[in-house]
Amino acid sequence: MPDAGVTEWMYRCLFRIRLFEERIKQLAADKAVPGYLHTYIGSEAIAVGVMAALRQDDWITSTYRSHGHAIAKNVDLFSIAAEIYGRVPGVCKGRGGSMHISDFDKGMLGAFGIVAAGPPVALGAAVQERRRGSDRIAASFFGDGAVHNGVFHEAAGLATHWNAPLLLVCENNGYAEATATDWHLNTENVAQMMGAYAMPAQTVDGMDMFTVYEAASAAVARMRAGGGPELIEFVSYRFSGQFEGDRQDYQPAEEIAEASKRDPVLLARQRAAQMGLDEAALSQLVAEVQAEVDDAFTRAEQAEWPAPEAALDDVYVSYPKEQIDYA
Amino acid sequence: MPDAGVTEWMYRCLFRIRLFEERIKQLAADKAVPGYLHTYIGSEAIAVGVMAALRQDDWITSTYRSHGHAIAKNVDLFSIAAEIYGRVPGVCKGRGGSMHISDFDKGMLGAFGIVAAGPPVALGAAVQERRRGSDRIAASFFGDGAVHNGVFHEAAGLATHWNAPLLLVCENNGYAEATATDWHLNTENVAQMMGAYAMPAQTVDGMDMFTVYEAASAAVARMRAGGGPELIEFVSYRFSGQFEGDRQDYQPAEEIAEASKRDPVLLARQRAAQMGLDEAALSQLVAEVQAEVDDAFTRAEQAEWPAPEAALDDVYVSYPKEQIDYA
Amino acid sequence: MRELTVKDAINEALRETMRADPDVVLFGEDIAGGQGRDDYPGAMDAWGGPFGVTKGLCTEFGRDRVRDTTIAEAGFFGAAIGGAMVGMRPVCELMYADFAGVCFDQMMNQAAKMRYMFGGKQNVPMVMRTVVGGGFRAGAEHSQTLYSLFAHIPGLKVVAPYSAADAKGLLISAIRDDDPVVFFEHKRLYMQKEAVPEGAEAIPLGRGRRRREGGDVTVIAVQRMNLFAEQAAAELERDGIGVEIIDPRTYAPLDEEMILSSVKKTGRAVVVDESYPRCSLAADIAALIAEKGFADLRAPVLRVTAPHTPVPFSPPMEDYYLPSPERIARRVREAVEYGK
Amino acid sequence: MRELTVKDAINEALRETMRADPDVVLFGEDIAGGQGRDDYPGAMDAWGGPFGVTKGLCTEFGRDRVRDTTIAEAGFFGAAIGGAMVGMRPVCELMYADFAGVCFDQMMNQAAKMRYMFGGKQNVPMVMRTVVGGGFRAGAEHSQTLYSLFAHIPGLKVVAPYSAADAKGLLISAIRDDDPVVFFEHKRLYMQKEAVPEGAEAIPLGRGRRRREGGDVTVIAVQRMNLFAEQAAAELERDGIGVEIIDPRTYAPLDEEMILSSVKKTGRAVVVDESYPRCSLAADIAALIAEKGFADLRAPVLRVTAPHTPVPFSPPMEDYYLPSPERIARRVREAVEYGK
Ligand SMILES: Cc1ncc(C[n+]2csc(CCOP(=O)(O)OP(=O)(O)O)c2C)c(N)n1
Ligand SMILES: Cc1ncc(C[n+]2csc(CCOP(=O)(O)OP(=O)(O)O)c2C)c(N)n1
Ligand SMILES: [Mg+2]
Ligand SMILES: [Mg+2]
Repeated sequence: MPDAGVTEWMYRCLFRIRLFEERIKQLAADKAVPGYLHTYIGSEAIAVGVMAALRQDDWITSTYRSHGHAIAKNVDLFSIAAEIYGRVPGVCKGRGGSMHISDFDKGMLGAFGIVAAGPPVALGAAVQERRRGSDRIAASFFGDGAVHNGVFHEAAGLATHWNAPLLLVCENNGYAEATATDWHLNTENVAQMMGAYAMPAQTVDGMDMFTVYEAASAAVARMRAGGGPELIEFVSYRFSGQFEGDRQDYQPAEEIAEASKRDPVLLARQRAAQMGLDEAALSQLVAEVQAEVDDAFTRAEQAEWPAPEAALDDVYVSYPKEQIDYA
Repeated sequence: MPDAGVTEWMYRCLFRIRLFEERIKQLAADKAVPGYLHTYIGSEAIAVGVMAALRQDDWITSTYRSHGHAIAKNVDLFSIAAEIYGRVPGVCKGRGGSMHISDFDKGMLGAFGIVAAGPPVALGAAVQERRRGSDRIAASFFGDGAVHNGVFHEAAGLATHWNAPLLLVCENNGYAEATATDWHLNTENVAQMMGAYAMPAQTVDGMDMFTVYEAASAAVARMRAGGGPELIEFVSYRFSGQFEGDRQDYQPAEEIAEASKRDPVLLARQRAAQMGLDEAALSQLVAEVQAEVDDAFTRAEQAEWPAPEAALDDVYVSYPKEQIDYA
Repeated sequence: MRELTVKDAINEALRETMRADPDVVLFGEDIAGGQGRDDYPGAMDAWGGPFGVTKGLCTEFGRDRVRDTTIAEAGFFGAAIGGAMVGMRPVCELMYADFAGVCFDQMMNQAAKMRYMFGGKQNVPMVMRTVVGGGFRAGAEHSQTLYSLFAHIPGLKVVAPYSAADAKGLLISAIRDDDPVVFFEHKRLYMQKEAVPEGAEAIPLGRGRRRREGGDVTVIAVQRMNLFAEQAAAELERDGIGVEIIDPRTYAPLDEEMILSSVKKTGRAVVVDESYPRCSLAADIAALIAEKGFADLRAPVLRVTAPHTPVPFSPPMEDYYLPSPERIARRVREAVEYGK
Repeated sequence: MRELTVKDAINEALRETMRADPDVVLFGEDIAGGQGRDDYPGAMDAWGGPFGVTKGLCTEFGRDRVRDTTIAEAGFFGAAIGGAMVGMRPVCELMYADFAGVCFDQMMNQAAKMRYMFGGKQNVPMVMRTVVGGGFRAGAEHSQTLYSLFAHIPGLKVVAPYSAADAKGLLISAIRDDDPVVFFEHKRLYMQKEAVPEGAEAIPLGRGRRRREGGDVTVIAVQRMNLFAEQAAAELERDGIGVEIIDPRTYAPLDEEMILSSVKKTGRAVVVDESYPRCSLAADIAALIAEKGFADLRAPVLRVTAPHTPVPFSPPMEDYYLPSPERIARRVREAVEYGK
């Protein structure tokens, strides 16, 4: 079980993600922000539990569904909101947007728009850290749909081969876009697939952040001690659509209702007392987080727009400027 | 067990491949033919046994190591030899060469230079045949090294998903180029990997052509009756180098000696009597095949060279000629 | 004639060819949607792809012919190629052209080369449909055009329609064509309307469309750039500059004759392509003019393209990044004023 | 100065940079060879890649730094990218450029875009080494050049040396460079010799090399085409035609100044590239000249490229397919006679 400090961080983080994403849904409905928006609602416990088991200096890769991972990696809420708005103080200077929220300084290698692009990248970081003698590990977050992509298999095979400290975090949220996971998988679950790589793998509840934390901590401890890769499939549910605007016509109402009974926020609230957070403490924490989120968005909304010409920066470390700008 | 007719064809075919490839090795040593040459020596029983279990109108995909598959698919020896020489009567009109021996009219979809390119192509043919109500199946031949490539995994996953009549024939010949299979596999064998796709799979001796035939026949029968995909890993040995010119410095002498005791031709000879072929009949058959092979190469060597401008043909079914030729 | 959006025109082209030929089969991710929930009303065809282009086809033709796939592009593109050789006419959707890198080998080394490499005995009559283009605030991995990656490869045909009628007629040709065809759809054009003929009227590949007559400068515009070229031309006309706009529509083969004869008339050419500048269609067409139209040229062959950078997300940067009517007009004026 | 083959020059560049920097790590298939048989004498370094270019490096630096991989290009290229961001300087071998399609996403969407897309905080200092070129009777899937697929993508640097000294000096720069670099090696040039300086002398990326002075026509030759251009130039000289040969050596960035100043002098340009013609480097460079060098042009910008077909296997067809000194000479004469 996490100590008091970690526990409090986990609660804060869980609400940060949920309240942040609820604001995003509102902004999407109001068409107040540009671009595609993929919210993390339903999988918060995964990012929170795994990140609590990792150190700030461990590496992760994320996906187009990147808000939750970034928040749990302690990327400042304002810089995430500002990025989604496409403003200068955005974590990517407004060049990435919602699908690419990634802060290298906080241990994020990238947030990829290409399904399954992350695992090999995280693998490489894990290999380099180990060959240098560091005990940093790398965790790659990806969805249930990504396991059909060849790149995932290549990364898994090489990870075993190189005994790399790579934690493969599969977020099984029940759907890959408008396709049900129980239909797209050939196996009972994702964990069963890893026999192909002689890789330890397990399927774990992804709704309770403490269960996630326990499973991730055990794997991380093994890796810090020189162990190799492991896959953990965390089972959650995608309460929102694939992206904001998806009408979810294919998600049965009963299914959603059933899943809501184990909503990660609900479960966390139920365990709060047992974890040493009484009603008062919890509502105070939630109020603080709400204020934090409100402040982040208020400032983001007012943050300055990038200069058009900023589109020409940061392509290369060094390159003749006149061969970038053809205007 | 195959009937007498099939048995005789199998012996003929086995010797056709072996004697053909021995000639190729000679020509390579003499630098008498252009291009890369990958011989099939050591895996003949696989092509022979599988093709004996297939019908002429079933589809296959091959690789850069294509001679044996083409011969076993009853592609005329002369047209194969002529292709290797780059001559007009070559099966690909001299456009493909040794790595791309493929005769569509004989049921070959292609012989690919890209590792693991074949399985998805064979899969598509299998899907189309079944949706049309035909009982034709498709078999894809590939090596042990190919199982690490993502495309192989994507094809395997889709094959199960579509319950396609696809026979995945893994030729485990002990090496992927200069890399030993016992090193590159993460699992005991390739068959173990297929749990990831809930696909039936087995590891079978690939040196005895009748054992191969039995295993393949059972799988084919299942598929003709509406069954789905299956992988069979046939264990053989690569007696030649990866390609002609490879000095094989990494293949221990004892290992080669050990494997030679189960050379597919040796085993076939040992079983000849039991299969109803006495000494005389066998040596007569071998003599006939030798004559066939000699004749194929003699004619190929003398066959006409393509006109240089033939390089411009067959790119498209229809395209403006002046946009092909920029000379 | 009734007007249709580009999106509906494409849907109609698919529907009509599928009715006519049972071997036309669609592959793609959520091109129908709802797989695994067919018993739930509204699940099937919930999507029709992210833009709803194929919506309704699964309801009419069923899951055998409208195949939602797993996220395994190399696998299902390879399968489409294999199917195509034995009688299928697959239409494969790559959800965004930006994903080309995960299945490029199938298009470059298999679809494009098999007929040639194996001696001309087999064809690969498949279509790859894919979505391109910026201006959607979709960022660096959902906004690229990448036309030239495919136009570079012999064995592929390349189509990139601008208008609804062209989209329908050219897609019909692409599906009926016996060669592999890459068919680009621009996400910012899906809602553009045009009068579209009923029925399966094919528009032959390899013929451009002169969208505007003019005597001073020829503007060759790639796909969505026709919209901006039109706006620039209208403004320039007020200053008495006559712009002739040519939409090549297909890029392999390319209607060289239409381009060159227009340049013969105007003596000036500006090529507009929202792609990256290097080795792009813009460079390809400019090089064609510099070689075969040189004698007619009275000014340098100018290009309007994106800068040599990935596509930025933030609106002010993306608007600056994409060619604009203003930039096109500026280049046209440059061409006209050259040497004066 | 001692002479080295291109192959040995590349091996030396790798060896010297690996000695200087323990974070330089090689990935590739059988770049050493013998994995799984290290106990067997002669197994390690049995290959050094199919052309022996990396031979001996594993014996000196060990399996941790010279990593034979499985046939999983997308996997190990992705890993190289991840490693590069956290301190590694990976040099990844793609055995033949023809295989680019199986790992193109890693180069196009990750290596090339990450620095930009994520706001400039991280770099991807990796090198992709790969083998290109025809004339080896290797057929349609082991002979392509494919330079332009990579030159099209902003974020990548592209190098394609012709000579041994250039190969060594440019590879040293590529490995030390903080951006992703695609380094093309031509299989038909590996045995070409040139005097090569000892020690780690870097040649900066982005600077061309004038290989021959001449006043009548500028020939811009890509990689191996410098050999043929030289032969053509020698023949043309006998007829009093002075050919200036420029080897750009790197294509992103491109030494535009050297090309344009030469064209300013000669007024005529022929671009020679053995690649497919459409959207190729030849088209790119021709378009550059037609735009920025137009005022100097006295003749059309001509190109000598392969035809728009895959690479055929059979020698007579492949010899016809590849640009030849004769075809280059013919084009140069065309340029000289133009307008006369
Ligand atoms: C290679 C590739 N193919 C397709 C897509 C389009 N796409 C984006 S998200 C997605 C579904 C992914 O589902 P899953 O892996 O379960 O992740 P989730 O969105 O549920 O978190 C698809 C198909 C893509 N981005 N990349
Ligand atoms: C995608 C790809 N990567 C690398 C290669 C180079 N290559 C050709 S054969 C080969 C080894 C294949 O080994 P295996 O699959 O065991 O087949 P075998 O040659 O032993 O029959 C490799 C790496 C290739 N052709 N394609
Ligand atoms: Mg999912
Ligand atoms: Mg093998």
